[in-house]
Amino acid sequence: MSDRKTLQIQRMSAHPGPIPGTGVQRDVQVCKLVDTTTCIGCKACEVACVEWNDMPFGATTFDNTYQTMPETRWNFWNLIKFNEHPREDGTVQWLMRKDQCMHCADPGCLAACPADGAIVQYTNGIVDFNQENCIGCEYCVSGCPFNIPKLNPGTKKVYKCTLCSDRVGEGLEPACIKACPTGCLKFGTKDDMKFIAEERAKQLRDNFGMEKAGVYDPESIGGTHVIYVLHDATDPERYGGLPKNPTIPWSYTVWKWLFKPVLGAFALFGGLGVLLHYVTVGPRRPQPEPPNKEGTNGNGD
Amino acid sequence: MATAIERFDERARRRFESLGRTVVYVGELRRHPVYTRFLHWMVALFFFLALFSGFGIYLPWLFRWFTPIFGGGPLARALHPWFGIFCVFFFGLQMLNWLKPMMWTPADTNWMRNLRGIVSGKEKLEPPDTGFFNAGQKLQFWEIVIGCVVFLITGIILWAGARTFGSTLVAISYVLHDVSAIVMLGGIFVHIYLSTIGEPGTFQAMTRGAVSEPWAWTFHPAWYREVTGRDPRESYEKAREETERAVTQNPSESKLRSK
Amino acid sequence: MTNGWIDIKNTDMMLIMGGNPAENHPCGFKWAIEAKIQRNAKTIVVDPRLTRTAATADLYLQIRAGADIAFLGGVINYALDNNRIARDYLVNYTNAGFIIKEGFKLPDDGLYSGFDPETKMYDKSSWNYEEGGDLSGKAVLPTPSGQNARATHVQGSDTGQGHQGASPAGAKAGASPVPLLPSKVAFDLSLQHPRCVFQLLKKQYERYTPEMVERITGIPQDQFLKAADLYTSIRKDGDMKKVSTIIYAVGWTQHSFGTQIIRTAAMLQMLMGNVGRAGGGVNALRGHSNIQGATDMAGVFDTLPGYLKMPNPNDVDLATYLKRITPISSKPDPWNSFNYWSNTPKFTVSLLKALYGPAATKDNDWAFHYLPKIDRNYSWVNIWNDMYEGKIKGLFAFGMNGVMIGPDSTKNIEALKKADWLVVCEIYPDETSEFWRAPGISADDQKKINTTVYRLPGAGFAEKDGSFTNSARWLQWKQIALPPPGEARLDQDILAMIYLKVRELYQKEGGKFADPVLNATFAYTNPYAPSLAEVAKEVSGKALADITDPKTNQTIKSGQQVPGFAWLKDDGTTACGNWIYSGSWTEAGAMIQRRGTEDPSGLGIYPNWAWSWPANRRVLYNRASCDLNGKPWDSSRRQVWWDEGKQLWVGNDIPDFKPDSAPKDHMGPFIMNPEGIGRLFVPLGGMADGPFPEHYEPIESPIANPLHPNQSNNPVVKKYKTEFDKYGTADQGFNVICTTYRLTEHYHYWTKNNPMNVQLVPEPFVEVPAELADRMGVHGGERVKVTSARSHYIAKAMVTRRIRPMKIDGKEMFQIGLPIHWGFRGIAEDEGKTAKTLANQLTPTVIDPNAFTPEFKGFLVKIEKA
Amino acid sequence: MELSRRTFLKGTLVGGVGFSALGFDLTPVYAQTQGLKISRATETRSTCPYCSVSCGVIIYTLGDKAKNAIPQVVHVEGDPDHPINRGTLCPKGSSLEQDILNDRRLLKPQVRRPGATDWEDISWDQANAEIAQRVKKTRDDTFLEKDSQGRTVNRCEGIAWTGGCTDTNEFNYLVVKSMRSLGVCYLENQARV
Repeated sequence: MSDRKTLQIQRMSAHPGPIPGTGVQRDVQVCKLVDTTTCIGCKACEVACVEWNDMPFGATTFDNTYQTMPETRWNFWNLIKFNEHPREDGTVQWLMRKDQCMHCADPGCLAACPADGAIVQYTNGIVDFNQENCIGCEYCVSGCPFNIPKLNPGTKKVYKCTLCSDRVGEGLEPACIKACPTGCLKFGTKDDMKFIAEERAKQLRDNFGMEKAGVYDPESIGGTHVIYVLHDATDPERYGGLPKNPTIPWSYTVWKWLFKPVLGAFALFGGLGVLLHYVTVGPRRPQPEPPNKEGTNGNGD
Repeated sequence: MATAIERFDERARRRFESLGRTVVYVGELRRHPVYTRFLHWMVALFFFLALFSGFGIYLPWLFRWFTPIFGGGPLARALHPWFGIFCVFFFGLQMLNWLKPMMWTPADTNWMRNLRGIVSGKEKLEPPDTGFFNAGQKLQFWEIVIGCVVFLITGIILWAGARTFGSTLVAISYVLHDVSAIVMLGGIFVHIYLSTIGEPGTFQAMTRGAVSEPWAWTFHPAWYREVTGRDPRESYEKAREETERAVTQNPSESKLRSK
Repeated sequence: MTNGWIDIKNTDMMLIMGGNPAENHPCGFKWAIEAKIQRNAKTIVVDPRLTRTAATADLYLQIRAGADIAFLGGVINYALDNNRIARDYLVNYTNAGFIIKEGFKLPDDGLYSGFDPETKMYDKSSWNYEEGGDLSGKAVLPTPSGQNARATHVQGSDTGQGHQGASPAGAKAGASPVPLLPSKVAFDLSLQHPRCVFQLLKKQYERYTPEMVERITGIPQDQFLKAADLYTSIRKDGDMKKVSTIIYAVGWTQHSFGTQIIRTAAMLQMLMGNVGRAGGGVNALRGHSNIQGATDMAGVFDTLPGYLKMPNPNDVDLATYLKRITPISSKPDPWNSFNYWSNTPKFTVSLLKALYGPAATKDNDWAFHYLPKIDRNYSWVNIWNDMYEGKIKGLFAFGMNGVMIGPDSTKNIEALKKADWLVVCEIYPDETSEFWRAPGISADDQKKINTTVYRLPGAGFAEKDGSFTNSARWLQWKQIALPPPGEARLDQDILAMIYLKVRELYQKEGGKFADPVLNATFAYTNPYAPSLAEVAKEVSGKALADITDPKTNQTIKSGQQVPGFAWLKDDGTTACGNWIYSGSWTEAGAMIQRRGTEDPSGLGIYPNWAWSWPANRRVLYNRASCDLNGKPWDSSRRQVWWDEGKQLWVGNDIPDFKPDSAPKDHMGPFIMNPEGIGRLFVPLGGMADGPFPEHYEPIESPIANPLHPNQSNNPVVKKYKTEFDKYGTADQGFNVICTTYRLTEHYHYWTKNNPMNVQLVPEPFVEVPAELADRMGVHGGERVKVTSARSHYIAKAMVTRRIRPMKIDGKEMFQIGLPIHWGFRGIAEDEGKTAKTLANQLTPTVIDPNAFTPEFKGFLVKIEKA
Repeated sequence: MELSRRTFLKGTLVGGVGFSALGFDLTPVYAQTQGLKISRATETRSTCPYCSVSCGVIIYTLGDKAKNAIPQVVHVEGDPDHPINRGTLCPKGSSLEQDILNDRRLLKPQVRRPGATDWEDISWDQANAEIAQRVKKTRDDTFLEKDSQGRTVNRCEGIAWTGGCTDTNEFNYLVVKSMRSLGVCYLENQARV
């Protein structure tokens, strides 16, 4: 049987050995482009996601906004964030941004995850959760700079956008991409998306008077496989808390791959130490002990 | 404050004493009352539950095999905080129970100076001013106290998660929680060793609650003096002479008695 | 739509007004986005709210609901003042140069000439062209009167596209001879004659100054000028290369002057030469999957299929009827007019043959007498009014939730209480079928309601085949995916079952005028389960005898499908259920099932995908995309052109024109008008309320019309008179302007049954400007009560800065908006999460005098904390 | 539900619990190997019933049309060939699966009798017989052959028809044919409003 698989793995959470998919097969880097300047907040992507993934419906309540819910849920991976941004002239700019897993090149969730193989990154860049290996510790939740993974309290496992890895693995585009009515969502290779995004940003600067238009593809996490075109790239925070410089707490990497094993070994050495003590020095008994057979320095009995 | 705690502990001890028994045979001393023993084993139980469920979270690739005991990784993860809470709860009671005997004294400083001799086995007897607990025990006790505080705070932060406390705090807590566990784990190895094969005769202190007089004058001479009124050194010398005499008369008998 | 969905991508400029396509037609709106990206097209959105469409706009203006004519009139004024007009187009393709009769008066006081305050109707005889010849440069000469002109017949309402358009029902009985259009129209191609349409138009709209626009619309002058400048910038110095489009929806139609708003837009597009061109046109975005088809197929009282007019009692026989409804061309003598409606008799007789088959014979006037003859308004609001007054005993509601739709839902519920029977065919439990247990009707009250209600489970879209006609006039067939659930049946089976049972009763028992009931053709293979494919073939038309085209000698054998409406005959040898759909299912197969994905021109024409009426033409009046010589105005967007070699009109689209009429013949591109040209001025009976649009206030308005305070409202609009028909004023405390709309997450009253959509927007809400909320002390999420003169509505407040306070005629005013999607049956409703009030309980019973559409937009309310 | 579709290669998954204690290179996760949930479902091309854009939709139904498989919708997605929507759908079109498969659907004919406070079930035959009789009676009672001026009008003014927005052209034609033949004048449709 060939090693050929639709999606090969290049990174795996908390996995100590070599990763099975590295270097065995060529692959393109896939990428989702979200042009917030042509997003109409219609939520087709939200529905397409729930429908494709057959996720159960949940209750929502009116919260003085068009936004479906405050943040993504374990069964709602894709959420348009609506923000009314006041302009200087008193008018309002109504911003809509599709919020979902960014499929970071350097995923914080994967860095934080202690469970072997629960989070993987395929060679095409998709970051996927394998719930079978997930232990529900939610470290990924804190490791994610975008507040994306969410725990299902029923199964006690964490879920998030898969970038429709099942569809992409079969050569299809993700469900949200396909549905998007205005084409503000696009899907292709990272290079192509980057090119289209930069062209669009330039068009916005040159022809639509948006001097600050730009592309969001944060370097601080090695870039993402979901990139945005923003009206104002200098202030991504206004789009419902898109971090300007997303970071992964260093402690995850250092702790997990350096101190964890070292200190673990240290604890084991504690066990080893007492064993050696017993073997070399021997137990301390209540005194007086019975005298040795042959003086004080012998071998017991 | 202290008196309130004492009153509380005293009541608890009396109550537990009426539920269980501590039999002290001739030649033995009452070491730990039922209440103390109960708390100890509760702490031990939940500590190990927390420890083993925690292993599955700490390094799943290595300790995944622990998790089926708890019904799989996610359930282990879900139970772990509860184990921790109970462990800390019982240890908290133990702490109140032991607050006084665990206070640091000049004798403990003295004990620490002799540490090398004690560990190497050269000093057969502990320093004569070693009381109910020696400095090593006290150190471990206070390490556990600190550890429990760290566990509790970081554990709650981890439990509530990044959405309540922010990911930075969670990330820091994650490290502290693990460090605390590692340190405590190291201590537990020593504790178990010393309370079992490392110092024979100790284990019964936490089971039956009584220890032999030789154990007492060997490891906690000051306590021996306190409860018997006798001088530990004298008692030891007397016993040694008796033993030697017995060996010359009947070598096979001496073994039984020393136990 | 004159154009099509994909065609929007060809535009350079969009004015989106009276519609919210991003929310209500998201997948069509992609082509607007495409124009932005591919052509740097600009978007201007004018709406009472900052909608999701407005969020993507280059320029957004907040307008007062119902002030649209003032805005558009202002833009017309701006275009005229700044020479942003298409002069050649105007002169040759519109009636700009036509001379209007003496005696015609512009509405400086709010009234055109001929108003009769008694009947509240116009005598339109002065709204006519002057008969005569070329008066170019002879402006001062007196013109002969048109009294003894050779008479032609009145051409009715807008005929091209047929959206919601219809003329008022029949002429008044026994009135004096109907005035007619002159066959030779006097004209002045220099556009200087003081009574030429162009000069009248200028005079009409020079009153719509930026100051006046600001007073009426609430749009500050500088913003208005910015928009007017931007929109007309494509016609700077008369350059014809660029093109702009106007996109609208029910935000325009649902007013007591709705048709006139659309006419204003059409006039602006004519002035700028945008009609007929790729990326141009006036584009109505219809709100439902097949209301275009329903209009085409005469699902409305005043037409027969293919926009043939309903007969009236004066049409004593077919000849009289045909004489009345068949127009004769009316144009400047040197020009030509195709006057396609001259074929009306062929379409009519073919329709009668399709309806009544062998029972329609030459001897019985093709069974013309089978058709009911109407002489009054039987439209939507009248159904409920007349049912309330006891005239209507039984109602069929097939997929139509009249209680929710309103207007004044309370009145509709009261009307249903008075009916004997109601037959509802639905797929979900709806408010209409359960009107008898609407909120507020106790069990005791229910016992007093004697209406028998049958609720029949129908089939959903996926369970039926058949065709829909989209907004771009494309007919597309859909396939059956699965059978209906449970005992539910296909709608056509239910209709056939009932109809054939009634026929059976007439056969057995006889009854009043049983002939049409007995003789309507129902000769489908299984009449009880009519195959929609067979029906579609009947609609497209077939030959009943061998017919031969004398020009080509091509013969269609008896029984064969006809290739198109050009083959229809008025001698009974063809049968066609709807002439404009003729050619949709030919001998070559179902054109409406075609799936050709090629688009050679790149203009988004897709000539082999499905089929569009008429004759698969994708852009109407596309002759106007070329200059007088037949060359496209823009060589990069070539739709059709004159091929000198072939002596034919050819192109990427099918020419909507007489194919062999050479440019030198000067045939007008607007072939459905008897003049052949576009009407800036609508003569005679075309419009009920004026040949030019004039701004009138909504029936419920907070101000007196600044143009003419003494004639504030549309003078021909009549109010209804039952005790439920109440109209509020600002004096009574109704001082907030309210508008209703749909959300992109919901579809009318269906998706309240869909858990997915309910999750997206779970509860009803009212959009309230933040400043108003502050004044009321209301925070977002708190309940508010909105009260109109008719009823109240309770929902949570959405406090937003996307609607801002406005200055209307100097007074500060607020607008609020409410989505219409919640009733008293639905997921949220049944879970008790809503107040079970209906948005349309608030709306007034008043209708547009031309299209009879109710005024759902821009009525008055008061709002308070609930 | 999530896992059922994204099943990973089981053979190498977790290489056995016992061994994992020893640890390394257990290659617990490979690539996906299972196909799409719709890969063998029946595809039917249809048109979205909501707005007038007329998006092409593909309805995926259970089974391959074998006689014993009862079709039920499993997924709905845009038709990528359709020139207008090119595979896209709005939030309403995207949720069409729940419109077709919906537990609120009406499944039986019902009647509400005069004065009743609830529905009762009725057979199709009974409903049809009653409706037809009412139609005939109403028509015969209200039919106007000549107006006050003696002109033939042949109007049935006691019956009104209101048609829905999603009725097909063919259905609408049958409505015109049957209702106009009955003489119905109050013939209206969602198209008006």
